[in-house]
Amino acid sequence: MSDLEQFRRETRAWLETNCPQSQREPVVEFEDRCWGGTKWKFTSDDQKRWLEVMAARGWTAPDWPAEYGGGGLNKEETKILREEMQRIGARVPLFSMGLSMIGPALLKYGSEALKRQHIPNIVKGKIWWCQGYSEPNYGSDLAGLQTRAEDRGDHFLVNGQKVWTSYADRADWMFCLVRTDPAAPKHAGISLVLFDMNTPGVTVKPIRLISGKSPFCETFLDNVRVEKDQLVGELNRGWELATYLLTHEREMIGSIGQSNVDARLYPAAIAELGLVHGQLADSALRTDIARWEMDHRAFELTAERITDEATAGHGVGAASSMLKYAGTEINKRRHELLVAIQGQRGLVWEGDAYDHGITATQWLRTKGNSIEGGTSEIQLNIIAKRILGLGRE
Amino acid sequence: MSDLEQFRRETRAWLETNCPQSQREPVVEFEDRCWGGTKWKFTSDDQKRWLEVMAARGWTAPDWPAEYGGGGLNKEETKILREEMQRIGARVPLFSMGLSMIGPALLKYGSEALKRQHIPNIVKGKIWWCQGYSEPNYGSDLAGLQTRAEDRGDHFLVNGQKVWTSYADRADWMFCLVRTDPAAPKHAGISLVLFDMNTPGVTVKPIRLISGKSPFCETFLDNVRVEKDQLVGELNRGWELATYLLTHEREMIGSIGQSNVDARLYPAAIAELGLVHGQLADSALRTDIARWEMDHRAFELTAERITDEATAGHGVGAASSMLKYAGTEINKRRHELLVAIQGQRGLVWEGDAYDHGITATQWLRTKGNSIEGGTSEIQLNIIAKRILGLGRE
Amino acid sequence: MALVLDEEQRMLKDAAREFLTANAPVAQLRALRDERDPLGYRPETWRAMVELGWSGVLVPEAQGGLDFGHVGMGQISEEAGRTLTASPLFATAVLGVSALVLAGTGAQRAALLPAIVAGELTLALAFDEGPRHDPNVVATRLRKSGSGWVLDGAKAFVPDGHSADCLLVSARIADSAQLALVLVERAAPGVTVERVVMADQRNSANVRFAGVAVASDAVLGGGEDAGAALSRLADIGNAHLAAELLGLAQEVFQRTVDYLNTRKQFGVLIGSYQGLQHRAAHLYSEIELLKSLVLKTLQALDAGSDEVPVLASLAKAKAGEVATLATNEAVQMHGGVGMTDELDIGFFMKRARVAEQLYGDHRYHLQRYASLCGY
Amino acid sequence: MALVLDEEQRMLKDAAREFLTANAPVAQLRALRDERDPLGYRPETWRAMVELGWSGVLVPEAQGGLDFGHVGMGQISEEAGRTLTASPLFATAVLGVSALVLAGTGAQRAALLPAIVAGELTLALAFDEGPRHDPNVVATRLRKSGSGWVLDGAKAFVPDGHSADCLLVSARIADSAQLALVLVERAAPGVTVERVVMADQRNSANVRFAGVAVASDAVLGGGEDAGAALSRLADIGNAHLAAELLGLAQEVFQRTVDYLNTRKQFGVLIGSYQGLQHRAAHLYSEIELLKSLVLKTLQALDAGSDEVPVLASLAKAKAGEVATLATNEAVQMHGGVGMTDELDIGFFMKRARVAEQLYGDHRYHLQRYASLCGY
Repeated sequence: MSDLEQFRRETRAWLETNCPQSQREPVVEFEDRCWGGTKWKFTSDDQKRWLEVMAARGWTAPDWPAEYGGGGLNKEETKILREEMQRIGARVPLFSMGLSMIGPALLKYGSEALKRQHIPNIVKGKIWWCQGYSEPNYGSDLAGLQTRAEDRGDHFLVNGQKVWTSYADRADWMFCLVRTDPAAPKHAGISLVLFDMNTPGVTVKPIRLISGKSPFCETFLDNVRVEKDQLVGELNRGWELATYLLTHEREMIGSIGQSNVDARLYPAAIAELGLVHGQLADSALRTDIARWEMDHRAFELTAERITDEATAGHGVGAASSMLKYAGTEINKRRHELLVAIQGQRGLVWEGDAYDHGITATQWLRTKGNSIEGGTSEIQLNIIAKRILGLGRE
Repeated sequence: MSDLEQFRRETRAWLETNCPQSQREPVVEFEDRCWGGTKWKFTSDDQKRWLEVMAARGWTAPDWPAEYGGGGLNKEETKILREEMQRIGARVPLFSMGLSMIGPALLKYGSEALKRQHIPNIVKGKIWWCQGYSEPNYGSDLAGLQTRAEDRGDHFLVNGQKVWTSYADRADWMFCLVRTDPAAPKHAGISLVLFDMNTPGVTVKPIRLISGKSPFCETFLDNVRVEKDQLVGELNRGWELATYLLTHEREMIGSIGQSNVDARLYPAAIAELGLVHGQLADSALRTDIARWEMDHRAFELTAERITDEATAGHGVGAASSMLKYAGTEINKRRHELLVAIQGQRGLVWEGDAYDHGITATQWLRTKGNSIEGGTSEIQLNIIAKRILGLGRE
Repeated sequence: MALVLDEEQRMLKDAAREFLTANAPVAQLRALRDERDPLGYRPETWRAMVELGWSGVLVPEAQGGLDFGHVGMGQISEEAGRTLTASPLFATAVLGVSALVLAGTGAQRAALLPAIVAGELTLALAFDEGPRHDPNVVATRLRKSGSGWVLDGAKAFVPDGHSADCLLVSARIADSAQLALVLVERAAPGVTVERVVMADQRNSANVRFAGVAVASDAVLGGGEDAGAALSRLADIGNAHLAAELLGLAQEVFQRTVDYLNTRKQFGVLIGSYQGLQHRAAHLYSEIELLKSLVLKTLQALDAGSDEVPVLASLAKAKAGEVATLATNEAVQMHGGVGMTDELDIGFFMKRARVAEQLYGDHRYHLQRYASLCGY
Repeated sequence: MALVLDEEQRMLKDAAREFLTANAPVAQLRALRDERDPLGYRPETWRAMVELGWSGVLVPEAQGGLDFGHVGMGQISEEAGRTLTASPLFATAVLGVSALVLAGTGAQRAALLPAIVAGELTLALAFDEGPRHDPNVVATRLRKSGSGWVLDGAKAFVPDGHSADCLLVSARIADSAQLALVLVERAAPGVTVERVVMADQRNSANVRFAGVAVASDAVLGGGEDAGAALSRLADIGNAHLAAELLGLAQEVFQRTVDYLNTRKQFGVLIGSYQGLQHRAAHLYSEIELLKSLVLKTLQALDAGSDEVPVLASLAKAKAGEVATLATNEAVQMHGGVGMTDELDIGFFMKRARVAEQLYGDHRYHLQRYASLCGY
């Protein structure tokens, strides 16, 4: 038996023993997926135990180095672990921006001390991280950010305002882009720093969206003291990190359309409208649904193809912009169609009988997909310039 | 009886007497509509007679001043003449760029001598005019044109190349934009001049389009002598005239979709596909046709509304760009749908049994609608800047 | 007929804009929402509208109205679309009045129209029975009982259904193919009204009728088939919804253009980016096309033209598509702030979709148009 | 299965591009048109393709083929889409071979496939009977006559129908619901072939069969129902048309991008205008989506997956839409010169529409997809 077969067999057995039955149920509520952090309230002992046993093996971050608490698995082993988890429907034990964003950035750019301080806590789900990027007047033009970090010898003094910091009200720490050299060209004076959200001077105010309550906040930074050793990478070289992080975020948002177990629209449409002569009663809607399903399938396959091409070593770069653009536009169309399928019922805002307006709120929420993490226009600019080489004199 | 009622009665009687029956038949072939000029071959004695009797009254140009041979009618009378002609299905006796473009420009900007020289001939259909605007490297950027007109005392010496001069091979005279001051800013050094196509140095070469033979030509100007008295308006102020003429051209092209007597698509679709349960067999095509008919009707009504608003004295300016943009895009869609309705049959290129590929050639020809007379992109720029005021700092 | 407003219509439009902007701007709808107002509109705003004569724009002069026609009323609908004003205007002054004019007997009109004009009576048309418009589905039954009638059934998503004084209910007459329109007091025994809060924060209600007694004189037209009247009522509703959506699209577009001319990114106005310019110019063109269809449809209603059904469907279909595009572009071009509740943009988007769904979305009307043309 | 080409498939693709670019570029199609070539392709080009083994890519090794599968063949189809190469590749090497593999008896395969591999036999599938694809309409009849059969009927717009040596004709067996595929020599008595010159300058023909004698061994599969094989043949045809349209779209897009990076107006490259940039980037994204559907469909064919019908329809539908967009944008972005015959752009547009219409346009396939899914 090969090592990998051996690994699969052991993993399967271990999961069978250690994954509680309740953690094999599909995720329904937000809290069903553990985000960790000091303020996290476990929904059950099972959820807590599942996190702990997985974290103990480093399998919350299976391919991170074991020396910082990660699983230390190679690519093939990581894939096997994922497959075996999927086989039994195991929930991911931990889901966080620590794992998806700042963790990878720290591993790539962080000092040894920063890795030792933060990575083990990310793996164990001890700390909930949030991001401090956008500012009121600098959304698409992120590099124009104005939040100042003044050098005060052993620390920075940070002043400014961040918007769209998701879950800032539940987070423990922020990774935050700040301007450390106001005199430099705008891309050259930016740094990435980390600080505890309990630091005096940090105030958080939730943002209400058109879809209702949201995890997004405005975060006001008023003379916030940030220790020098919490600078990630080099001073004034934060834009490189920001780009790295944005690519990760783009991929996360672009894959929104993929996360649904069953994204097909036609079963709902049949249930709602019925068939006439074997066809959906509304033939125009039928065509629109079929066209959406065509594009959705094409998108899923494209995400798969690009991964496979990368694995095979001949992928194109900058694919994340295309995926982000296409994925979010397709997801917006999906929710427009869900509303159309349900008619007035899909536009109900309140009421037990109507699932508390979930169709309408989700529909409205998706409008932000093509704005957050770089607007569709920004992605199209990137494709036009970086991939197609347009407009270079 | 009011004067206008009297006019209507007399006009009706006169038309009844003077309009030959053959000239009341719908226009089918290109030659059914008389374009005039020295090379014109009348399709029949009727066509010739109809032109002559109408031109004698100035009714080829009913609202032009009588002193230059026009009809001298006021707005109401002109409208009545149009209505009475439509009532009996009378063809326009003359259709030309002389009437629609250079004539109005001469009346507005031309010297008294130029008017006396050219307007009566336009009214009588003696001269076929063509336009010399675009150049190989200056299409959208018309003002960049490079055809030079050198001042040689009593005349200009013109050198350069024009493209998209329609019917240059049949035309008698050209109205032509030339650069008379190469040192001036590009809009400031342009003039409009007139010359006989028989002048030595003028060479015409037809352009073949993707749709096959075309009326468009390249025109090469090689030391062409143009008399100074053939300058229209002031020297170096030709851009104003060009703009005036472009607006006229835009309106003409934008109204292409309107010229069809019956533009509805569904009768052809029913004939081709048949009905199932009372609906077109291809339900996706059915929706596309309905959407096209919606937009086409909306476009026709909009052209009507804008005319009515102008008549009522409270129209917006710059409507011609919107009409040109919308009209040409809608017409392109129309022909895509005609091909879709006919399937392979709509893509036949040759053959008696298939009407000599008329569906395919017309479809391909319409692709140029959104390019000629200012591209759709240029029209959108004009709307964005002039109507919406976008991008002004 | 020229496709322009006459002098009186223009004055009415200007007055409507002035009044609504000053007295019932989007902020009013926001306040109604934030206060979770149970009525869903401001009675004092409605009172002022009544004083301006708007409740009687479609009412014949004989019953104290202005008899100003649908083109006139349509200008108010359009302006109310700009301000997203919630009021009984649509349910009572457009649909309620039209139902009585189309289907009422002389006595019924004489009894009810003056009360509407005076602002003493509000109505709601209880028409559809499911979440998607389908005029063919009328399961609600009206059966003879003694000298009167009895009504049984249910209606869904009735605009103003929970606030109107009386409901105008479509029903099938038992043992016949005939349709009737009957007047039922909302508070009558056997009527159950459940308010549904919609995304656009307007009134909507599900209503059930269980053995509701209906007097003979409460059956519009005395029991003559109301099928044609109901069909025309839907056309009227759609014409005014199209007018409302036209106003809504123009307003949200104007706000977007203003934002493009204010907001800077990368050191320049975002309105200077050609990518956005072309989309804005396209949307402008779409709105211009819609304007013409709406005006033509309103004129056709006043002229009693045969083209009303075709035009109403074209206008509503185009209105639905244009308002969807306008609101989607508005959020996208506003970027992050467009997603916040703090800005009004979201209110336009929510109202646009509800108004589109009411009495048929663009797909429904494109298909209805095709069917009307025989294909 | 990973959505990437394996090493062999990549090599085949590279070789195909190299050969076609050098030996059968768009200029060849232009020359065939200008010369009004009666055959419609260059025999020497086909001969060279045969020597490269392309006629046998789908032929089992037992019959002398490469047995390289649809993914391999699809790479050639895609590259031939880039160069718009006219040849018997599609009608003979894709459809003809597939028909024999799917429906032929052992003896038929043994007799015919080696001849195809050797370039000695060309075929044409005579399938549709009207200008729009409709597999349900098969009025052509095959009836028993002595020891053989007799064929009567007509087929429309048969690709290569006027040049192929033999026609593969679908027919309904008289007095049954069963379908058959029969092999008929083009020159056989009773066969009338009328060439139709299409906009894309490819071969197409209307063919009539009047009492054509068909020997027993010319009926594929000996008369077993060919319904399933015909359905799969259409899927195969559509998969390769989708691959061809993918190649076409990529090539015309690349030419457009090159033009945007070359042509100046108002003193700057037109590719620097964001309005055009965003449209080009959108088209890029669409082409990427199409790529994945095409590859997945070709893989499904090789794997004999149940998903073949669904995927073939999705791929063809998307290919039709993307190629239409790509060619429309190409002409528009090239401006005036894009309208001239001097540039090749028009050839791409013409071929795109004909290939889309063949075996169903995007509307047909969206609806077929919905029906296959049960809605």
